[in-house]
Amino acid sequence: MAKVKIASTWLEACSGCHMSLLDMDERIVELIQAGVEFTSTPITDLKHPPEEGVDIGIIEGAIGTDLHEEEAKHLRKKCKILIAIGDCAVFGGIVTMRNYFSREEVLTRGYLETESTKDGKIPTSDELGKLLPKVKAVKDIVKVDFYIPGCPPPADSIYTALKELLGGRVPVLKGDLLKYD
Amino acid sequence: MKIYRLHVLLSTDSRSILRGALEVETKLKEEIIKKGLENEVQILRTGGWGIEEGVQLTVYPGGLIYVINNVEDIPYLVEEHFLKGRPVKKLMYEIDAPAKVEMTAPIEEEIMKKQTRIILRNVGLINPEDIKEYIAHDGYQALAQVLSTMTPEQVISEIKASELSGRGGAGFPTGFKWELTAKAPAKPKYIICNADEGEPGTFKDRVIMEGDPHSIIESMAIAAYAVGANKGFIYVRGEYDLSIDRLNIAIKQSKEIGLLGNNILGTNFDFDVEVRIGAGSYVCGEETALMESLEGKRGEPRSKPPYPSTEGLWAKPTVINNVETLANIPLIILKGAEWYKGLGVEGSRGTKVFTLFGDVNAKGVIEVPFGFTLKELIYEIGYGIKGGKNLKLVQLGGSSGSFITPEHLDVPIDWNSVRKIGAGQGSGAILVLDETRCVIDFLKNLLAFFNHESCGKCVPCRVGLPKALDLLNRVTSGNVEIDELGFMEELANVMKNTSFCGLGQAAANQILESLKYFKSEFINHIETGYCPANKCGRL
Amino acid sequence: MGEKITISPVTRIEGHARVTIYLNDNGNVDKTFVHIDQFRGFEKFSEGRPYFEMLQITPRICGICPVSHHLASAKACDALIGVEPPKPAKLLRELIHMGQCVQSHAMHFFHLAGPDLLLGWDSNPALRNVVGLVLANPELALKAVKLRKYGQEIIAKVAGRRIHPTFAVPGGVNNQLTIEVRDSLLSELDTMIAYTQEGISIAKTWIGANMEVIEKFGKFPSGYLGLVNEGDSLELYDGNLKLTDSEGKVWERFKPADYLDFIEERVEDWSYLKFPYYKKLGYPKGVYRVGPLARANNAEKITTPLANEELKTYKSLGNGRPLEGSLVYHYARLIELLYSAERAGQILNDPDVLSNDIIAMPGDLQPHGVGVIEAPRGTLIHHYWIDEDGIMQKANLIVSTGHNNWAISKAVDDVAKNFVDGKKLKEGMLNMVEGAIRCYDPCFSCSTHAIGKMPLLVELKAADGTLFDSVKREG
Amino acid sequence: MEKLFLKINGNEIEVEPGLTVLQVAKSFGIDIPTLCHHDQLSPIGACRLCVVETKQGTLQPACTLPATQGLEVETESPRVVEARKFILNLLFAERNHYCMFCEASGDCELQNMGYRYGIDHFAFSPYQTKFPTDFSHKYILLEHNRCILCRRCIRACSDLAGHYVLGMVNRGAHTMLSPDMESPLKASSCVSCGACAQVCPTGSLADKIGAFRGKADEMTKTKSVCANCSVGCGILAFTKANHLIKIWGEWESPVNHGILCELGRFSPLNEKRKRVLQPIIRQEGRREVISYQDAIKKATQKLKEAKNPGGIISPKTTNEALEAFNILFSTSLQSKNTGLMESYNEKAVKLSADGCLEDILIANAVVLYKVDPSTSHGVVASWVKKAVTKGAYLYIVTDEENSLSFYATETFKTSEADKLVNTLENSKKVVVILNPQVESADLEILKKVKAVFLPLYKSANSLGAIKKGLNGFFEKSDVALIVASDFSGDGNLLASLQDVSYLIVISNFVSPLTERANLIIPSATWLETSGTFTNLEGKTQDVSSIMEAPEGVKTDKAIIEDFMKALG
Repeated sequence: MAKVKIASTWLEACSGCHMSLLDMDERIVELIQAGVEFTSTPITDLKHPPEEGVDIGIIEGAIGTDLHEEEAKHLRKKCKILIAIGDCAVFGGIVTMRNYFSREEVLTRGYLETESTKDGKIPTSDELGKLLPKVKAVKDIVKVDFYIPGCPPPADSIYTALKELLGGRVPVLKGDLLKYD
Repeated sequence: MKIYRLHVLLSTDSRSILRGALEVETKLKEEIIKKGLENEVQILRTGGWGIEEGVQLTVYPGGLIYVINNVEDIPYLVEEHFLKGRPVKKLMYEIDAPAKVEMTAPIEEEIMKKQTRIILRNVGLINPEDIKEYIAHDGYQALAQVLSTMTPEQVISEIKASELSGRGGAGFPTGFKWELTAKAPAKPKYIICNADEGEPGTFKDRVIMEGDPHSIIESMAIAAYAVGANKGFIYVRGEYDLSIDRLNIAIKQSKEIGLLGNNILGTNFDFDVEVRIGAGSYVCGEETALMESLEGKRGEPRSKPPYPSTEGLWAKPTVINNVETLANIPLIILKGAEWYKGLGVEGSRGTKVFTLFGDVNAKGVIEVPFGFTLKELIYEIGYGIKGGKNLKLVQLGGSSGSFITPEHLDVPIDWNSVRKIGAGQGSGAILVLDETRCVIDFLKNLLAFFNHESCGKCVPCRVGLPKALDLLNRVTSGNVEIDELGFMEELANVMKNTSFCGLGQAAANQILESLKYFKSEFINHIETGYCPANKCGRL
Repeated sequence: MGEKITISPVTRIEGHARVTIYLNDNGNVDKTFVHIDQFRGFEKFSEGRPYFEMLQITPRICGICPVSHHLASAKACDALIGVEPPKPAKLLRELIHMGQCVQSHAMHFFHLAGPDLLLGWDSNPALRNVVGLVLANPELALKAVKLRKYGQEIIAKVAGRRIHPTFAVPGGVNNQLTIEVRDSLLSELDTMIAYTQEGISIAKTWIGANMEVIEKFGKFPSGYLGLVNEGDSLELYDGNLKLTDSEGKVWERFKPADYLDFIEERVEDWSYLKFPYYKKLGYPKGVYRVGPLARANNAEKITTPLANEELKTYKSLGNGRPLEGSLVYHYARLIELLYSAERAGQILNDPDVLSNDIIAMPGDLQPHGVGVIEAPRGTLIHHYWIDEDGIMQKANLIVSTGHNNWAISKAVDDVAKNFVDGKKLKEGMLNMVEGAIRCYDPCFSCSTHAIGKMPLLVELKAADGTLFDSVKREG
Repeated sequence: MEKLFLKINGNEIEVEPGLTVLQVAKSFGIDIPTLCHHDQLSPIGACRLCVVETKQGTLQPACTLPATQGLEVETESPRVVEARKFILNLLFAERNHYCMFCEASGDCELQNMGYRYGIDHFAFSPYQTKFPTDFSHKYILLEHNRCILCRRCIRACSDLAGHYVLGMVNRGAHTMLSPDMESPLKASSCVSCGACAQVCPTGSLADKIGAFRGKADEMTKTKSVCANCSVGCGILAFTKANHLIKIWGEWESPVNHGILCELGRFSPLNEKRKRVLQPIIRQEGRREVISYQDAIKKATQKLKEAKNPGGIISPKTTNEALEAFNILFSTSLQSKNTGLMESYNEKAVKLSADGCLEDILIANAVVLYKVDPSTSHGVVASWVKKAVTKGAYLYIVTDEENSLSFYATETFKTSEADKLVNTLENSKKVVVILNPQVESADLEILKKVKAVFLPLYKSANSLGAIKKGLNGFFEKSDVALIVASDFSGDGNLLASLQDVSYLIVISNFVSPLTERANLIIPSATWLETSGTFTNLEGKTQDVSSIMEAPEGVKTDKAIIEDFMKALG
């Protein structure tokens, strides 16, 4: 079997989906033996996907800042199949609860009002990503080919999806593999 | 009975009132008294002709239409026309047609020339607040005839023979509907007049109720006799203050002289009518939602079957007819089914009242026999498109109606012909849009209306509408991909196929037809980021 | 104005983080910044939610230590409903917390920071990762995977699932432990303790060989904050807070609920992560560190025997003074790993752990409640305010990494100044800068490794910030 | 009746007329998904999830589509499945469905539908609008963010429970579920019967006490009978780790048809009284824990030595325990000195011949005679409201405020109670609901009324006890045994015990009665007991033990039997 290159990234998220990926435990080794090469992922990663691109791109997390938008677009360009993993990437997830408020309200609470903050101010350095007015799902920015929902998705779902894709099949998540919570 | 020399119909629909109709009325009365004409000139409040300017005064005899934009013109008008008999040209309504039509001729000649007034026979001619005038125009003759000479079965068979069909939109044979209710075993039975005319732009029922309320009451009594009911309800749209007032006046007058109540005309037939006021919900025009509302519940449609004929109001057999349908009944009884069948065409007998509006020169309520083509209605009766522009689209049948594109202008408007092109005439609204209109802007307004009027019971309509609107807003804000049009179509199809009642289905149809006929316009918006009609603002 | 080196992403700390290093005209490091580049607004959007949902909402702050948030939240909610959970409930909560510490610490040491220490700072970046570790020492690597898995299994078997479990509820927990689960967890415990001890001996060997690096690698004085139990024993779930100075003298001892009297946070324009400090001394005098190093410095003893022995060794290194080197975090972390495994055994052997007395009936709602726990990375504070119905009015969260924010910046600055030479820039130098961050294990991906070359962006900026030139090396 | 032949998914089937396609399909094991539909509620066809495809190619909702002759439908055709997926997408997009912190996750019907139809992402954009959360109610969370407007709660509240608290306000996309037209739930006329939460398919109406305590399939479910009043409602209790998590009304119960009241549904979850867990003896002013065997020995010895051994038993214990109690006194102790913790007017008891709760629902007139069932017998109040809504007249005889006054046709002062006789003269199907502790004078009036009588006994097994000859306290006793269940002992009881020199109390909880006792033996609560109760209609129903009693704690019956063994 040809090598299948995978790149992954996380955007506005808690990293739980990548933890669930690690929760495949010994099966990661099995995938590697089956031809998976992890490039820029949290377990064995580059900082950016290789110039020539990868076969599968995985995004965890929603789109919360301009930098996330750029990164999602970049990965989309670099991969053939893009997977949105976890509720945040799939539909915006828990972080879209900030959409109920204006960006300013949220920042004000975080940096000016919290009880332990003294002489607060809202960080504005150019080095920081700028919060978008509303958090978006990955599909609102780039085309997504496959979704693995869950908060986080069970390790089994991630394993099954990757294995099916490796076999050239379109994965169908059913039963215990499809979870929203 | 008092005889007036001049009858002045004053437009007092809500739009006219906003333009100062009540001030005009006060001033008119003042001036008439000043000139000592109070016994010669009668002012009648009516609806308007749908002319989107000023306050309209229609003066009979002659039927001249004045458009008053300034109260200060009244003294001159009263002096010149009412006192001295000289029409005031500068205040007359002018149709803004290519060849300017000046409405100096009597209204019968200009506007009415092609019309046949059966349903509107008394409208504008009699004082609707005086039962004697109705009686003088053969009113309650039909009821008397029915009660004295016909059995209920005979009445039903006469109506069946006339091939009268429901004017509410579905065109269901009225006689058959009555027969179903007559045969239903449960008791009591009810007659409902559906006067919840909620279709934007349509006001034909209002014109009837304001102009000829007794015709409704008489018809309901006939229907009640035919099916064995003793109680009727007229469910009137809440905004129709004048209709409500006039219907109540009419009911009171009928009761006073024994045309309603117990032992009508000395027979053992009892019938009573009550006016019930709707709260302005479009969906309550749907018959089962209307009945829910009448029962004091939230106005939401019921599942059918069971149909009202067997389980209607309070689950009792119920006849529910539209105002316009009912208005036909007395003449059918008096002149006979054969006479009635002489009007219209095969499959669509009688006349139809249309509300003509939009980008057309002469707007208003018109009545013609079935079988006129849209071309005739728009270009002959309506004096063509405003400013001589080209026609883009006709929406036939109101917000829930169908799109008719210019290539179908020669299709006669009757149930069968219209059905053949996949359309329906609905409530008879004819909305004319010229080439400068943006179909997306139009659709947005339509969907906003449906969204506002959705009752919220079923998911596809309640949720689908706001989502469709979101999508459209994204089209007009240049924030959508072309393949999302496919998604919009999918959404509309689900709404059409699964919505509980006609509202959701109709709304979906508007989307589907827009996409069917004007997809290029959508694509144009998305691709160029520019609205060809310049209606959608900066994209 | 000199050049600017951007390490981006250092991958993220609850999102993105990146380091900018400014060089002076001589090519030496002038100053550095660690930008914590994510903000999600949990403090705002939890407003309006029923208080009991906080136990499920807040774990989504962090998928690596969700159990810590879950439990800190549970403790805050216990305070809100005015009850103390029954002992069995506390044992079970602490048990999954131990599972959390085992998996988090194991993963950090073996998978993430390990390659730096075991393979070398400037070893081939293509292999300086867990795969490289597998190649170098497959047996050890497998043990590492198993140790992490064991920690996750404690959580999964006791609380239902590995990540974001629903287990603790206000007043207790929602399920009792079965004998089968207890026995299955106990059956593997000794093996796991042995693996941990192996890790400790590796760490100690490394320390012995690298004393010189440790001295120059982010070693600086600071205060230390952490929970301690009776007799200043190491505590990760309960207890009171102890705040000590750089000499180990006690600044304050206080109840977690009173944290606002002692801790304040400062905002810097260049980071979304705030900088907490000891209120009475102000910023930056009152800065302190949290996490394994702070806890080991603050603890006088450990209640489990093997870890206690190890703590004695640790203490002997400082001759009675707190240890200050950022790299010592790794050693302290392994001692805690050992404690966590031993403590899990103690809990599992406590007969009360099988009891079904797992939840207390709620009392009257209190206007606010504080929950504090020692997450693997340090002190975690949840503070909630509710209305009379129990709807969240406000939330204040100080997360573990936050307390170390200043220290991370300081360590990065130190390491950059000591090891980065702008004229002869090498990938390994930048890796050491990242290594400084990894000591604090601020979050999962901060501590991960890159295969291949470090992507590097060197920008030459004018004084007004306009870019003259940039050199880019993509990995 | 003529049989109907129709085809579902190509299979010809034969059914009785009068059914919907959904009912037919279900009876043939074909699962058509529904959300707004609930077997106990009338179909409304709102969610459209149950659409099936007809031979004519239309999509029709199975829940309201009548099965007619020759009908052919497909229940999972590609068009049907696509439509369902889309409808689910609309539902998920309408409000804010964050499963990860939702109490109902795992038990949520909307979530299950998403899983069933493989919804792996939402077709619409992320959530933007927050809906209100009403947390004001003591037991019920009303979370509009998770509401799918299926109206099950409204139908349960109105049609099943008769309370008419919940309704819809606004329309279209702005439609909102609302108690009493936009009142917070706490301030509304809600009587906390909880029927709404029981039928809610999502986490929109959730039970606060059971929140996050586990999923239904992790719990043990036990059918039993509620012991909080004499109605004897069927319940389904959910327990986990021997903790009571929630109580549902049992739909199959002939008594309450799934409806409960606050006492039945919520009060057992909120039990904060202190349990008696070990036998305690008081000697020389000191309390000491003793072994169960010693306690039995001590108690029986005292009873044996007594001149006039007396016994009082709780009407909340099972018929089996009552039986054992009677034998203990009549046979082992040879004493007739027994009583009940409640006393009733025997004549009132005899008045009721064969009245049953169903009679209320078909009554033309209902009388509440010196009784207010709302707080004590909630389901009776429910039934009365339903009867009134259907058109029955309600007459109330009381000098106090009655919570059902709003529904009353007329309220009489007790001094004018005799007016009832004339008022009801021409009424058919009259049900008189009365307080069985009324005076004989009241009974003289009531005798003149032709009606079905329903005395509302206080306790779960009051009638069972009366039938066994137990009613009222004993006269006088030197050594007394009280089988108290969860009774705390009111002033009257304590006063009647003045002469008792040695008091043995078998009790669930610490109470003034146990304070007075010389010897306390802990007993299992009704939740921990199996046996039978006889309800106010005279129905004897099985009670099943829902939870295990604490270690060493026995049931009343077992304890009494141990007494008998010890006495030989």
